[in-house]
Amino acid sequence: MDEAQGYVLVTALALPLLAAGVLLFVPGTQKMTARYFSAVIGAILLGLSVYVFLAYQASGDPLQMQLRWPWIENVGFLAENGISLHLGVDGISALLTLLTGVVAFAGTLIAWKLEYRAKDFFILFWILIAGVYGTFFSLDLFFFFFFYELAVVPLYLLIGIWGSTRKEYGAMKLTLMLVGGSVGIWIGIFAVVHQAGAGSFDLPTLWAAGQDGTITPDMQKIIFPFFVVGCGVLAGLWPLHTWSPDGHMSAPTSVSMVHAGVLMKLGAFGIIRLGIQLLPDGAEFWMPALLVLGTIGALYGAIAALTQRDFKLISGYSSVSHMGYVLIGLATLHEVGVSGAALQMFSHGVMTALVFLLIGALYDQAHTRDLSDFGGVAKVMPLWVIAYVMAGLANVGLPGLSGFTAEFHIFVGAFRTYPVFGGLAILAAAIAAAYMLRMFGVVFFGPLNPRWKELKDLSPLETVSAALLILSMLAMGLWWSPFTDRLANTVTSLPGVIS
Amino acid sequence: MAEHAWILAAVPGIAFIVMAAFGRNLPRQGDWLAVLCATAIFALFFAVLANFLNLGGDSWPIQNSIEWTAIGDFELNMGIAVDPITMVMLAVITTVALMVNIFSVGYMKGEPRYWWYFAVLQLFVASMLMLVLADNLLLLYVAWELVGLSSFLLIGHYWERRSAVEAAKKAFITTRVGDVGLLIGIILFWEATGTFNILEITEHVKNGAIGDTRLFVTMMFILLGAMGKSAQLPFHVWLPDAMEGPTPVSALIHAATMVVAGVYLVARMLPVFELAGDALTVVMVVGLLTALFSGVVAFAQTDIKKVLAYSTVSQLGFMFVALGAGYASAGMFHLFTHAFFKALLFLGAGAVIIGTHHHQEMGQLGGLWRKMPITAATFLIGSLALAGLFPLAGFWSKDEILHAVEGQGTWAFFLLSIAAIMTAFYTARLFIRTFLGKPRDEEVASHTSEVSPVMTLPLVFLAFMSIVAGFFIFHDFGSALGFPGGFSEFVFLHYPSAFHVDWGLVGLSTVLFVVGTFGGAWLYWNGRLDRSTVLAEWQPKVYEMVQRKFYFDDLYQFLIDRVVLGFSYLVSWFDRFAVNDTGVDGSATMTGYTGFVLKHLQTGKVPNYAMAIAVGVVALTLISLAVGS
Amino acid sequence: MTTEILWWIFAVAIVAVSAGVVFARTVIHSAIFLILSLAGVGAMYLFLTIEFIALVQFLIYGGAVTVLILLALMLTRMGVAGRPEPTTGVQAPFGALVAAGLMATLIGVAVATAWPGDPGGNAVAVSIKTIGEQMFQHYGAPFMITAALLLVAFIGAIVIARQEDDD
Amino acid sequence: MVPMENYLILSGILFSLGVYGVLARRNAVLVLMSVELMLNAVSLNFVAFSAYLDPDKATGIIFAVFVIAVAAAEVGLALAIVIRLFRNRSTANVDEAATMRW
Repeated sequence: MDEAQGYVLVTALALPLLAAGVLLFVPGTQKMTARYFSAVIGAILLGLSVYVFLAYQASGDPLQMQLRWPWIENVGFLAENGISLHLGVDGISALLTLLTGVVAFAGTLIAWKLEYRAKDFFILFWILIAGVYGTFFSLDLFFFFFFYELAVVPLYLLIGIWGSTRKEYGAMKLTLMLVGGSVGIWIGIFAVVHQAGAGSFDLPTLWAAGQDGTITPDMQKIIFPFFVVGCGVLAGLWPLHTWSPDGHMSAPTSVSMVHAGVLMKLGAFGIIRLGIQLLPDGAEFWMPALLVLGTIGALYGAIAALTQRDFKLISGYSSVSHMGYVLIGLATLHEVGVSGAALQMFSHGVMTALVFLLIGALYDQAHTRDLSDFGGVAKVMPLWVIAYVMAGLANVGLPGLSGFTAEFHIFVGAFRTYPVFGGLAILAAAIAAAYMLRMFGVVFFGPLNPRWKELKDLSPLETVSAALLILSMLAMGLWWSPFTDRLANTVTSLPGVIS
Repeated sequence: MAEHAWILAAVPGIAFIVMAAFGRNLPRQGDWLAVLCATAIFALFFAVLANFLNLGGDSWPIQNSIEWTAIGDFELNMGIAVDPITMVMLAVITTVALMVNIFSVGYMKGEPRYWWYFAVLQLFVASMLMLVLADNLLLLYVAWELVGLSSFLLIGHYWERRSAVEAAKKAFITTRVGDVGLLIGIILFWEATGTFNILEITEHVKNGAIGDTRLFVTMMFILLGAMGKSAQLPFHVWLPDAMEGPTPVSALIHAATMVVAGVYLVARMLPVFELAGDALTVVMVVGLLTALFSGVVAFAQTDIKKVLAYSTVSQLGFMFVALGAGYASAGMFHLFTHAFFKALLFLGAGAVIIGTHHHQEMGQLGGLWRKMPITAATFLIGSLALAGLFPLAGFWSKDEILHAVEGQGTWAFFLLSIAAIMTAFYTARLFIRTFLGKPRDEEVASHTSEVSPVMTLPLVFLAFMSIVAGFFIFHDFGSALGFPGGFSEFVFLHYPSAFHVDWGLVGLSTVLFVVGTFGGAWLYWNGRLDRSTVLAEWQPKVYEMVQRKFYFDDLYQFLIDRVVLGFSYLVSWFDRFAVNDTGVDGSATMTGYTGFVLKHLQTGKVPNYAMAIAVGVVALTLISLAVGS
Repeated sequence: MTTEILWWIFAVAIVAVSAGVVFARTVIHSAIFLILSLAGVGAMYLFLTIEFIALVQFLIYGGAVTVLILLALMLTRMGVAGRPEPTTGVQAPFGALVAAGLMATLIGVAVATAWPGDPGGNAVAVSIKTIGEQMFQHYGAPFMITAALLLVAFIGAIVIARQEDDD
Repeated sequence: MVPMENYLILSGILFSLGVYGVLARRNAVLVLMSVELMLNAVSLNFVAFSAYLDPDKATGIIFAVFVIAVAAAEVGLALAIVIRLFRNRSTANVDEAATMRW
């Protein structure tokens, strides 16, 4: 059964790559073919993701659906299982798999209206998605890094070619920062594999080495910052976050969705996989520092968002703020806090994807993102406003939407371990209300600016896409246990996580 | 039935979903569905009440909960707990909700987004019922936020008006600041006791689970939440502005139900407050200050809804004072009676607004008595109840509060008496200026007419309740209706106490009423303003201060504009220039510059390269020799 | 004994003409010195009793290469006489320094190293048969590849040096 | 009875002279000639080693043959380049051919 389910993971991983390969042979003029094809692939992936999430058993071994295809072993310094395509999911990656499925499908639908080189866009898009799935599924350090990079690299082209405002700058900055972070990870990977001395990149083997002290605590303390800074760049760790506002500002809509929705989570996921699980002693030593950075990020992002004038900058800073919550949750090393971090990854993923979708829908018509240009948009775009309000309220942490579920767990964990920082985090949530409502007031309400009389509401495709994301937010907000149950076992089995 | 009281919340919840999805397409935009829903929960309430009383005091509170989520040791249950305090709240909510729903059919006729208004109204009712039914603080917080959201949506109903949007925003953010405190308090409780269940928390605290200082701090955080929601000083600023919403909304949310959630919360947690050192004193001081402050500000308001709003803030202060004195029954009783007569007053104001075609400045009204007799009569009853005329509802509950405060030292009693005089004073002013005298604006008066029965009916019903609600305090009245006795024998903290009329206090209350009312009447009778402008002319600075609400709004505006936003600009600037331009782009520039410098090593001349190679060969050879030997 | 004296004479001569190659002011002189130097090295091979290599040296270097160099010199003559140009570049002093250092190193290494075998004795005559067997049996493939390389190089040289129509 | 060190020292001197020529002289043809000197020094070294230390296999001798062959190819190509350079730039000075830079 487990093995058979492993093939589901292989399928989810291979399908986007296959799609990219097939699209190569579709003529660039056949845009509709590329779109329909991509939509079908997206739908299948969504189905597979939902299956992975639902089929994940809340009880039993946290690692499920494992599958191992050896690649290189017993060569040179590599012993048995040296490098193997070892796939599997735990509670956290199951949740993030679901997130990827949802956001990728929504993004595909949004990319529908792209006219310029649509086929090429989808090729890169699917490569990126394959990288994301691969990172979540990989239980082998080599492939983990391989897929991590595979997800990052297409971004440069996606933003550089299809982006808007200062796209070269944004793309270049983003790519350089992320690749710079990868260097740190790469160094850390070699240090860990060397220290573990098992001649294997297999993650469970390495985890065991990290936990039984084969990788000495001193060494862990040295290696840990390499991983955390490397992954932290992608996770929007303050002060390495500045690619986020600019990157988001220049990225095309569906890339923003996938990027803010899913890619940023790769960073936080990396901190769990490589930091907490691989280097428990290092994690214990460094987590207070991460907590401080996370809290600064949460407050800083929220405060900076208060006075931004551009939609995307608000969302960019709000992402910094929310990813700050994720880091706080992880840094608590408390079972509820870490669960909260995982929930927040999902919550922020769908929420921010929705926000970028909506910003894109507006920008495509209005060609400006300056808040003060708008006013009374609710009159002409009611659906759009409702969706945006939902996203904003989730952002603010209103109960009944996913944001509250996640933030509540983070706060509880933080209060158990570092009450003062918990209080500061809650304060950031209050500031979030201020910047969200400010934007609502300026843009959605008030008298209608006659310049925007002609704005059209969400198209059917956008509506479907937005509805899917809102549904996800509501699901997590209203019914917690399917999510928390799946996380509980995994989180309690993480080394160093207290109750 | 009582253990399934959650149905009460479920019904309007479902109604909300249906109306939000299809309301626009239903016949009459679904207002009948709203009224039907309100009637259903009104009826269901009586079923619950009957069952509750049948089960008897030994089985209270009636609880029913399910496991919600669990992570390791962290378990969370969701459920309901029904006790007398809850029953009082249910009575208030269901009754006022029904009245307001009916009234709204008339009031909102022809307004934009008619269906949406009713849908959100149902959302509010559902969340408010959830709030009072919750057996744990987390569910309470969830409902707490949802009522805040409904309030936000309803205040901003006329979102084409900039002022409405601003008011909605202000309400949401101000209460949110309090909510931060509440959430911190809730988590601190969990931290100490490992549970969110209110009864279990109480037990744990009684067993000394939390140290003294810590408990006090926790209770202050909880109180912060209550103050935010109940618009206590210094969080009161949002409530007067919330009058931008449709008037029935003001009646339901900003007079009868949502704003008393803070009072409810304190009453609910009163056993814990009692153990928390000086926490109750803080509650009392906050209540007193609020009661006095808003009583004064109400003098200078000219908008009838604003007067009522400050009056509400003031009366909420009264309730806090009662709770601060440790008398849950007094506070809850005032909450109970106040809900009826204040809802009546607001609906009456709504009727005036409709009758005069959207005029609510007292300067343009006056003499409405003749044009709108039913409204005027019911408004008078409400005013008298508010001012505390024997034996209307407000009299008995205010009497209870004075009685409660009696034991707390003379200063509190004295100050509260002054607040009571002020209540009577501004109420008299409001009624006289609106309904008596000659019309000040003929234009307005000529269009004025009595409102339709769909609006007067709720007024009459509420007027009736304003008269009789006070009698619940009597043992015989309660027993006759099947209660264990009078109000304070039904709702109590430690032990039931039957009510006895204290004629001395009754006399004092009456004196307070008379002084206040006649003071107001003397100043404003017959539409004259000469006496009342004396103060303004005598001390213009003081008058302006009162009129500007003691500069609270200006102060907050300054804080937000200069301090908060200024800090935000600073952070944004720092992010752009220090972090991004200097840190990130700077390192890129450094790399580029290093390359610019180093590129000069690349001369393009072959001999130079050859030289480098030769030097390298020699150096490497020497090094390897040195290392080798 | 005679051999040794002869060897020393040749050695000094080779060093002298080689120095002439790099220090001579005119290129033609350098070229002539180079021919002498190459011939001297060929003589050294004879001292080592390896006539085959000596022969190769005379044929290829003494013949082909020097002819090529002389041709190149003729084709690249700086026409205008009297244009006084320095024959050495600016980095000549450093070059001398480095070369001197290198020389010291090489000689030091040559002297200081304890060589295996019998470096003190006479050079052993290597028969041409051995060379032939080694070259065509053991190193057959590299030999052919070298042939191909030469072919390619000369074709390349032709292509590069060819007078194009448009210049 | 010439010891092997003598050959090595001679080869070292030749090589160093060649290096000096490459580094110091401006004329491209002369640089080439210096390179030839260096190659000769190396060949001499190989042959000396072969003759003294490893006469049975003659590896050094074979190597010298290859060196000579490659040197011939190199001279041919290099001179072609020099001629080309001279034709394009009217100079055979190596330090004037400096386009291979930023």
